Parts: sequence; C-alpha cells; structure tokens
Amino acid sequence: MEYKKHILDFKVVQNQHLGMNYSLLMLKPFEGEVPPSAPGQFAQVLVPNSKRTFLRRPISICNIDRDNNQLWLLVRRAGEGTAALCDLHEGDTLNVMLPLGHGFTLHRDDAMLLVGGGVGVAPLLMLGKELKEQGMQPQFLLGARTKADLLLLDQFSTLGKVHITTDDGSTGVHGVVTKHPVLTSDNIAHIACCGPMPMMRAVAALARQQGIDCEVSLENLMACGMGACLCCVEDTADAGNVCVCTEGPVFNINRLKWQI
Amino acid sequence: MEYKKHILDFKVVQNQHLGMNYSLLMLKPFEGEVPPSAPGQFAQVLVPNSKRTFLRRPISICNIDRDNNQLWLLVRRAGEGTAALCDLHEGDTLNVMLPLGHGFTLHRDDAMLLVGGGVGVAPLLMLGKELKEQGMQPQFLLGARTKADLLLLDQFSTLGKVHITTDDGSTGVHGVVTKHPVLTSDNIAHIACCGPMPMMRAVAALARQQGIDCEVSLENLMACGMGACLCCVEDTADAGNVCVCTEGPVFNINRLKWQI
Amino acid sequence: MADLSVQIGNLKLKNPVMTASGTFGYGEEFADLIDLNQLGGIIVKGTTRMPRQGNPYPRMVETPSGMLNAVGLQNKGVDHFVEHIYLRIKDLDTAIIVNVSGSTVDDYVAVCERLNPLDKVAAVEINISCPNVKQGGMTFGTTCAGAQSVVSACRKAYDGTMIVKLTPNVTDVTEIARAVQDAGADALSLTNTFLGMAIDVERQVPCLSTITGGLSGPCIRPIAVRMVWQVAKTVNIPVIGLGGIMNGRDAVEFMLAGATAVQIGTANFVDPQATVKAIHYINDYLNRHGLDSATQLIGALKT
Amino acid sequence: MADLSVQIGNLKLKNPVMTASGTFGYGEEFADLIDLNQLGGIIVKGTTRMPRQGNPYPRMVETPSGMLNAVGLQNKGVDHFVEHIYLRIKDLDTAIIVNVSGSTVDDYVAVCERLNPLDKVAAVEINISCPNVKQGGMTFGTTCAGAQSVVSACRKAYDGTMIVKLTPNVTDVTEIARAVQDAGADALSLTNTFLGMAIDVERQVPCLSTITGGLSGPCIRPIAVRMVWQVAKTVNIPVIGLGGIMNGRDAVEFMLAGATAVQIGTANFVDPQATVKAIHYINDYLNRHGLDSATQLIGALKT
Repeated sequence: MEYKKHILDFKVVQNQHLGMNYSLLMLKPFEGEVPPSAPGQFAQVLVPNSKRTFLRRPISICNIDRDNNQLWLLVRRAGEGTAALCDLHEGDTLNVMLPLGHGFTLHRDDAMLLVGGGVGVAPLLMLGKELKEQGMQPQFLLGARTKADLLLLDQFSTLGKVHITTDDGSTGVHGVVTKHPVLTSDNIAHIACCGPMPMMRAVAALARQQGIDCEVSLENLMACGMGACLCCVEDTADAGNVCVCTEGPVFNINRLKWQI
Repeated sequence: MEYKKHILDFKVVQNQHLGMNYSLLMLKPFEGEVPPSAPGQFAQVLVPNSKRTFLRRPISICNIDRDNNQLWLLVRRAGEGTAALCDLHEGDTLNVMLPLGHGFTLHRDDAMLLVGGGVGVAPLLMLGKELKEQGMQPQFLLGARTKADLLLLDQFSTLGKVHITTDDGSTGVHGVVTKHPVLTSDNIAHIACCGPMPMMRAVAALARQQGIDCEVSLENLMACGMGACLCCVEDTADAGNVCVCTEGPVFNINRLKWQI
Repeated sequence: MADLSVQIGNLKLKNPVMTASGTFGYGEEFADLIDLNQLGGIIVKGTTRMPRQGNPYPRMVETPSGMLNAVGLQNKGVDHFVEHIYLRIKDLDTAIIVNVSGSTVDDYVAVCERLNPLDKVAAVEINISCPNVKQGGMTFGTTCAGAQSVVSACRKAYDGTMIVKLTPNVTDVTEIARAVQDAGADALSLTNTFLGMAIDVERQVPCLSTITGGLSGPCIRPIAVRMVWQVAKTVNIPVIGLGGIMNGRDAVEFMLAGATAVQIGTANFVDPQATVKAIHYINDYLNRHGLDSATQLIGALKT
Repeated sequence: MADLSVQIGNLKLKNPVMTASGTFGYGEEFADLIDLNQLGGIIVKGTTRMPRQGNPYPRMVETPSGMLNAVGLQNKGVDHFVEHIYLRIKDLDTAIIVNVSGSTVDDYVAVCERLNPLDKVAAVEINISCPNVKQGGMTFGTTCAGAQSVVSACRKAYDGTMIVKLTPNVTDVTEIARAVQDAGADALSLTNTFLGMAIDVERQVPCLSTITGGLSGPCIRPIAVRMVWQVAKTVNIPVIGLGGIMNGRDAVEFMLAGATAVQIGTANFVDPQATVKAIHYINDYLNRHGLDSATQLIGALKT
C-alpha cells in the first residue's frame, strides 16, 4: 500500500529532552490530520533554525498518536542540523514531508523480534504498536551503551516483552545485542532491525547464519528523500543501485550485498 | 577617546516586541561588564538562528543600562537576519562585537536637538542620556509614520523635551520632521540625526541652509564593521572614500558630498 | 493575470519555470505534491544510449548552501525511456524535454536519433557538461571544438528544438556559447554544476566515492547569474538560466540578467513545491511591477 | 604541543594560518581582539604603485554562505605603505607578506622593487587574479602567457620569497599553475575570488556599482579545495590554500588536499578571532590524531 506524500507545517507541542543527546519532538499539524504512514517510513524535516543546514534531515517516524493528532520524531544530536532540531522550542514551526519510503513487513504471527539500538529504536515503537493493535505479540531487543541511553523504555514495555543489553552491563545482558540469547531462541522467525551500522551488520550476520528472516533499516546519506536525486543508493543483488529513500529504507538482508 | 573592541556572548534577558516590526533586545554579558561605549557607536551581531544570514548585522547601541549591566539593541524587522533577531527567545545566546566606529559629538551646551526617525531613534536614546548625565538639556524631535510607530517615547520623555511629527498626523505635527518648527528655532545650534536616508538628507539640507551644525549616522552596507573589508565606503570631501564603520557611522554633513 | 508564456526556439512554454535534469526524476516522484501540468517544462534525467549504474555510494555531501553530487548519470538507457517512461509521462500538459548524455559523439547521436520520432518530446537538452563521468560529459563542454563536435552531430540527428547545456568550469563561457550557437543549437542552458570536492577530515578521505563531484545550490548562484548575463549579451538564441534558484525571486534575477526561462534544480530537494511557488511569484511580480508579460523581464536589468 | 611550523620557499612560518589579503587590513584593526604575534603570517591589503580610490559604493552584497565584493584595490599606494604602515607593523612577530597588484607589468615591477629592500617584508604575493579592476588583475591570471609575463618580470625585481595568487576563473588551473612555477614563483596561493553577480530584483539594478564582483566565503570552498588538490598534485612548489575557510576544520581540509599553509579571509568578517581559533584547532587535531607536525597533514588525503 502506497501512502500519499504530504508537506505540512507542524507546531512543536512538546520537545522532551531524553538525556543530553536525544529529543522526542511531539508535533501537531497546523491543519488537518497527521498523514497515514506505515511503520519504518520516514519524514524529511526542514531545519528552520540552523545557519549551516541546507538540506532536509531524514528522521524515522517514531509514532503517530492518533488520539492527540501528534507525530513523534526521535532525534539524536549528531551534527548541526539535528542539534538545531533538538534545540527547538515549544510553539516553533517545523516543515515536514511525510511519509516517505517503504517500511517493515508486518508478519502475522508472534515470532517477530524487533531489534533496536540508540536512536534506531524510533521506528520500532510504531512497528510494535501496529503489531500489537493487530493482535500480535512482538518482542523487543534493545541495546544501548548504558542504562541511561535506553530510550522510550516505558513505551516499549506496554507493547510486549522487552529484552535489554548494555555495553557496560549497567542493566540487562552485558554486551552487544547479538550476545542476547533471545536472538537465537527457537520462537523467533522474523527480525526487524534498526540501529547503528555495526549492530545491523552483526544482527544480519547472525540472522543469515540462523536462517532467520531479517529486515534492516538503512541510513544512507540522502538529499531529496523521494527518489529524484539518486544519491542514497545501495547496491542490491537483484537490481544494482537502488534508492534507499524509495525502495527502502527497510530492506530484507537477502537483497543487500553486505559481506556478512 | 577610543574604546577597546570586544567580542562577547550575551544572554537575551528580555525581548520586548514593540509593535509588529521592532524588538528591543535587552542583553546581559555571560561574563563581565558591557564594554564602555560612546553614543552613536554600534555593535556587530552574529545572527544565530537564520538559515540565510552569513554576515554579522550592524545594530546601533541603543542604551547601556549600567545598573543592570545590560546592553539594549533596538532591531527593526527588515530582512531575514533582523527578523531572526526579532524572533529570539529569552535565554538565547547572542554573540556581539562592540563598540565599533565613532559616535556623535557631545556638545557642552543646551542647544542640541536630537532628530530621529523609525529605528534610527536607537542611538539618540544613549546620546540623550549621556547629555543629560553631563548636565545638558537635550531636545528630541522624533518622526514616525503613525503614532504606533513612535518608539521608546517613555524613555525619551525622561531625558528632555520631545517634539513629534507623524506622517499621518495621528499625533504631533502632521508631516515629516523638517515640517516641525523646532528645527528652525533660534536656540538650536547642533543637530544629531539618525533615521531613514530621505529624512537625513532633508534634515541635512535644512541644517546647511540654516547654518546649523549637523551630524548624521550612516547605514552603508558593511561586511566586517571594523575597517578591514573597505566595503562600506562613503565618498568624503576631505579624504575620498572612507569606511563608514571606522570613520563613521556618524559624520558631520560638511564632510559628505551629498547633493543637498 | 499576466501572460507568463515564453518562447524557446520553436517551443512555446506556458511559463518560464522548468525543472533541471537529474533533480526531478521523471516528474512522477513529485505528483503527490504538485500539479505537474502547471510547470513550464520538465527536463527529465540524463539519458544515455545504454543503461548506466552510475557511481558507487557515497554520491552526495552537503556543503555550505549547497551540495556536491557524483551520481554519474545512473539511468536505464534510452530504450527503457522510450518504451516505458515516455508512455507514462507523454500526456502531461507540460513540455517534456529529455537531457541527452554520452561518452562519445556517437552515443549522443544514437540517443538523439532514438528520440527524434517522439511527438511528445518537446525538445532535447544536450548535456556537454556533466562533471561526474570519466569520459565525455564535461570534457566536450570545455573547448569550442569539443562542444561543436557534439552539437553539430546532434543537430543532424535531431529535428526539433535542441538546447545545449553548458558547463561553468571554463575561463570564458561566452566563447563556448558562441561556438555552440554556430553549431546549430536553438537555445543554451547554463550553468551545469561546478567541479568541487569535500573531505571528511577526521577520516582523511574524500566525501564522495569519485573524489570530485558537481557543486550545486544557492552557493553558486552569483557565478551562474554572472555567466547568464555574459552569455545573453553575446548570443542571439535564448538562454535558459539555472544554478541555485531556490524561489521566484531567484528566477526573476536570472531573467533580468537575460534568461528567457529558468530551471529549478537542487531546490526541489529542499522544497519539492519550489517550482509552482516560483510560478506564482513571477505572476505576482509582474502584477506588482505593472508588467503584462514575462518576456518583459528578459534582460531588463538596468546597468 | 605539536610542531605547527611549515615552510614556504625559504620562509618558515610558525604555523600554517595566515590572513588573506584585503580581509584583515594591516592587522592593526584586529589587535584589540587577537594577539597578532600568534599568526603564521599577515598578508596585507593589495598594494599598488599609485594610490587608488577603489570602486564606488555599493561594493558589497551578502549571498548564500558568502559575499560579493567590488572594492577595487583601494589603497594608499606603495610609498605610503613603505613610509608609514611598514614602520608601524614591521616589528610584529609574524610573517608580513605584501600583496602586490597592478594594471601593467611595469606597475607590478615597480611595487616589487620598492618592497625588495625591506628586511621585515617576509614575502610578496603577486596578485594576478583580482576580478575588480578594469585593467590587469585577473586578465593576467587567466592565460599562461599573461601570468608568465607578470611573474617573470617580478622575479627579476624581487629577491625574496615570491608567492603568486591564482584565479579560479579558468578552465584548467593546473596549466596556469605550471606556467607560474616555470616563471619562477616560490609558491602559489589559490584561490582568489570567483567572478559573480547579484541583482536587486525589485529595483532591477545590479547590487554592485561595478555589476560584477568577487565571490568569497564558504559557498565556494568545495571548488577551491578541488583546485588546491589538482594543483598540489601538479607542481613541486608549496601551495597555500584559501577560499571559504571558516575554521580549523576547513583549514585542515585544505592541508589534506595538498596545501602547505592556508589563508583565512572572509571568515575574519564574521569572526575576527577565526585565525587564532583555527591555530588552536590544528594543534588539537594533530594531538588527537597522534601526529607531531603540521607538515604531516600536507596532502595526507587517502584516495
């Protein structure tokens, strides 16, 4: 199903700072409803308040709160553009284009594990919510550097069982996500993964080894976000260079030419 | 007397919106005192929150409130840079270089008329305050389009007699400032003028005709504000092209080659 | 409502605003967001004789008020265009112009020949200025002889309106412009991107897989405006201005400098509705200045 | 503390960061804000044989991430420099380099001869690339023959380190660079500004009194980095990189591309302390990367 793209002005209803480096932006359109979107799709955000940011910034859709007509975007303070987004004030206006790209496959069984790391947990919240609403029982495996870096844990806990790893062992299993036994347990048939590239590669490698179906969400640098500039290409086994912004950002690992 | 230039970060203590198009920014340095400055000198402000503003913006010093260690800048919403300044929030940080240029001559008599229009009234507040503190009795002639466009009237009223003209006659004398009889009254020996170019030219023409000593504050487009780029030049009778940022912004009209 | 139409050779555009090649796909990508029929023209992606995979990732880096790209003419080739894409877009009520690229003169000619019979292709734009291919492209566009060799050959192969897209990476763009006019071009478009480079200083590697790429965006607009102004004074054929046009004001700037029409490129990545907004701006501008035709803007700069 | 010194011909700079001509006056304007003795060098304003009033106002317009200027070499002439300014700045503990401009070869030679005996002038920078004068300037810098005519003549007139400043407004900057090296230059600096233009669309007039001017600022940095990279691979003499350097990161970018030293220009208008901040950044960068000399950055790009 293809959702229509929209460009809308949103008002910053709340900017919830999560630790030093993350902001959860809760946005409400000035007019109309937040456009229908699928889990794993993303938005292109025009940064209004940064001197040195020219292009839009692609940000995963974290959640659409239909009760309050809000779009949630989780932003990590990485460069100047995202830092400016993290510094937005309540009441500020943000121009957002959405929804873009193709999201995660919704499997109609209870054997789905959603694996996220860092800011990559964002689209998994929407995916988990959707699965739960459709009667499935998703599980989550969330990795972070420390306990303090685990994001949206309260939200995830309402959606299904949450497994945790931390690099420093401050909570959950000590180590990276691939150390967690849930990844290799018998009842996991599908993995949806979003996080830093080393994590996604490690998860993909394990999935391939175990014969588990696995999708990952790529973050290739992009300009337009809508298939026009052909900058964000990923080399695929079946079609050569394809745009991550339109064919992805979510890819089944079988399409990728990753050396894993 | 030459004051040392400083570059300092200031905190926006208050952004007082004056009508739709003006903001009075009250700024406090994060460290130390507002540097000593003379009436008519200006500041170069780095606009932190505008996508399309590259250079600093020169803004007249409106007032230095020593009791509260505050620098006041009056900003008119003209282009994108000044609009961004008008939209600053309290608590925001502003990088300001000051003081720059040469200000108005302080005449030690009571025959000084300070003529201002629009945002050009800004430096006249500091000049009037300085004159009053030194025991003089300055008079003010302030012009505006309408009554609502008269800025800082309460402040000026505490410093001396205020004469007013408005283009629409909503208060004071109906018409431009040169229509006001005070300009040609016997007891005016010196004029300090700052406002839109047509106003300054008209005042300069009248002053020359009446043989009144007159200084005007120029607003030539500038890049550096400190005599390095040589962009803001004004052609002078005595020295050819000189930098408005260092030799001015205040010039005696006798130096200018204006056809008046 | 002012008359927005302008004339490029035999081609009448309903308004001066087109999309630049390689920044607007085949238009379809933007159909959710704007009415494509409102555009003066769509210049579709650089099309080559054979399919091309383009350059490896990374192909893009943001720069101050602009971006570098090194796409390298990724496209499915002219046959795919004719057999599939053309059929999908040919009934749009806007001028469909195909950007033609190649590595050899024969390549250009082959693409022109394949496009020549197509009724609904309003014009071709011969791209002798792509900085991101190893052979051909910009190397044709930096000498008068190279430019003429491509343009003369294409002139024989294509009967309709032929626009030639010039590179700014030259000492004297008027010299190339004159040579291209003499070789039979109906119009010129300029500028293509500027050859640039950026480095990831922490990793000490180039930001692009190809080391250098093409710089576009408002950063280079002042240079592009200057070149359009110089060329428009030199040649007798229409000039189409592009290079960092972000909005209607910028479009008018190019027209005042001498452009008959404009192309909006990189701006489509920042604001996919930039083209239609620019058209509205031009209409408002004409009304505000008491003008009744967009043609009155062409070269109207007072110097 | 890493060793920041670099060598330009016979001239040793204490660090690679200099100020670009025409953006830093004679240094005195900045003395309240930075310690001038910390700089690698100060390249003073373009100096001509006779005093020049420069071009009429307006001379400047802000552009996206940059600015156009048309100052036109306003200066009081070489005699005034030697008799007044030199005496005030000669005892600074930094390399004082004089930018030499002219309309004819004789003009350049006359200035070089006047500067040749001055002990405390560390080098001259021959400016064959100013876009804002009607005669000479850039017209010398856009052909190999023109560039060589000036550089050969200056070489005979000046015994010390001679840097030649190149224009980017050429098809192949490596060709000019090679010619200038062959004519006896000890080092090259590039790039000067790009010829550009901007229009006040409401008034329909050029923003500059001279219609066109020189574009500088971070907008053009990707083009300048590319040219430095090309030239550094081509010549055997040191290259000094400039063009839109705003901070230490940008300075390192130019050095990785092949520059031995850098000049900071337009950034001085935005942050008058940009030079000293860049020096600190380079020192920190070297420490962070486990390097002990700034010379290890020169051309260290991994391709």
